[in-house]
Amino acid sequence: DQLQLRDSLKMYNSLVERCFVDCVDSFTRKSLQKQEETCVMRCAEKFLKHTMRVGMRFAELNQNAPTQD
Amino acid sequence: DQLQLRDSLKMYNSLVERCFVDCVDSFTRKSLQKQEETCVMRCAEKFLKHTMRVGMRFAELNQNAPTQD
Amino acid sequence: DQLQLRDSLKMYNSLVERCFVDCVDSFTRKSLQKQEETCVMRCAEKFLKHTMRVGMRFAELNQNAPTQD
Amino acid sequence: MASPSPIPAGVTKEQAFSMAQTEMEYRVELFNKLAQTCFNKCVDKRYKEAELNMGENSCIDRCVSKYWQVNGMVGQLLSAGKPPV
Amino acid sequence: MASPSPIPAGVTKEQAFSMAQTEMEYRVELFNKLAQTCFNKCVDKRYKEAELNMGENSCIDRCVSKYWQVNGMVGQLLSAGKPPV
Amino acid sequence: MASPSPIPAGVTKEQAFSMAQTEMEYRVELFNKLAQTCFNKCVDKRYKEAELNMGENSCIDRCVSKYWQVNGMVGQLLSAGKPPV
Repeated sequence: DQLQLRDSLKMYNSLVERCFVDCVDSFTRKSLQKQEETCVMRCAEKFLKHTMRVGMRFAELNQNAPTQD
Repeated sequence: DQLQLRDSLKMYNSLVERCFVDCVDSFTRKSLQKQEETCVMRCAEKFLKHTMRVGMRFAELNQNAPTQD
Repeated sequence: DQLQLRDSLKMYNSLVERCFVDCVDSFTRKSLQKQEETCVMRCAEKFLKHTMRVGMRFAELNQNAPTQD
Repeated sequence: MASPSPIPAGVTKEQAFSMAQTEMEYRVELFNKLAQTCFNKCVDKRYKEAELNMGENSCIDRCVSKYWQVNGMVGQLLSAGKPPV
Repeated sequence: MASPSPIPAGVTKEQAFSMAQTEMEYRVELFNKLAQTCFNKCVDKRYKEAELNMGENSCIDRCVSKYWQVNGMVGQLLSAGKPPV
Repeated sequence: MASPSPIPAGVTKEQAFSMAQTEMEYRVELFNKLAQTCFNKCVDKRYKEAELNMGENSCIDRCVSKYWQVNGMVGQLLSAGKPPV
């Protein structure tokens, strides 16, 4: 479960990086602007929902693992 | 050799990711189409041959390591 | 500090990769050309200065950590 | 074909544990790459809303399915070419 | 909100050490991603000179500050949605 | 200049082992990055055939050689600027 913690921290860092890259492009101020914040929140929520969905599908495939396709 | 196993698994995952990204772009069905399969197989073979060639060159350079360039 | 060594090696590898990708694009010879060498040196120096600056800012933020923004 | 190597007979408990850990790291990395890749292929990056829409959801399901197939194909190619690791 | 999880009470010394190491790995990765990302956003890739110019320097400072804020926002979102890890 | 740091004298066996492992991880990562980068620079991504053609092969050889040189240059720059790690 130490491994699991490490993984979730890795996922966390990837999420932050992705949402920052996709949402923040102006560096004329040092604070996030309103629309950047909105973008980051949506990005993060979307990514979490995506990850949960992928997790479900992935678990299904792993159960029927020995033979697939 | 545990380390080696881990590396080859890492290489394996990178290979899968690369060939998927380069060859699969349509998501109207849940199964690979014929031309996607062909592309994946060629991609994988090409990447393996590439890796072997790089490995040979890399080994040569490592042997003459102390001074190079 | 073993961890630190490993990190600095990781950083080193990323630096080499970045400067190679950004500066080397011709493969008609097996040796670096003069302008490629210049580009690599500037890239490496710039990246190191960048990393030091980011490190300073990062340390400041970590000190005021509990509350930010 | 998903798992790259079954644990061979006659290994010590320590080795088995270490192998199981490696196997798990492999699965975690597979999952992470799959998740990142399918997000790139399927999700609109303008983030107009916080929900995944129907098109994105079905794209994700198919993407996972296809990624899994590619994973299996590459596994077969590797195990055909040379003895298991 | 920068650190994702405080060390809970009642853990063994070994566990605490292991957690501290994981925490540190997390910070190192955060730093590395931040550094790479801000380099991509702020630095001119033509490398006409070896120095960072004034525009690049102030872009870097703001980039670090904004990245830190995004890190905090995501931390809050995650800790709001579910119990700490 | 390829290896970033020789093992200094007067270290325990455990430390030496740990260093050797770190050194090896470094080489593995160097190799992986080199392989990925040269594939990107040299190989046609349309995958019209499963073989590397002559142009790709000679591009790969030169790419490896140049990557190695860049690795050496960066090593020299770092060891010139500050004492070895």
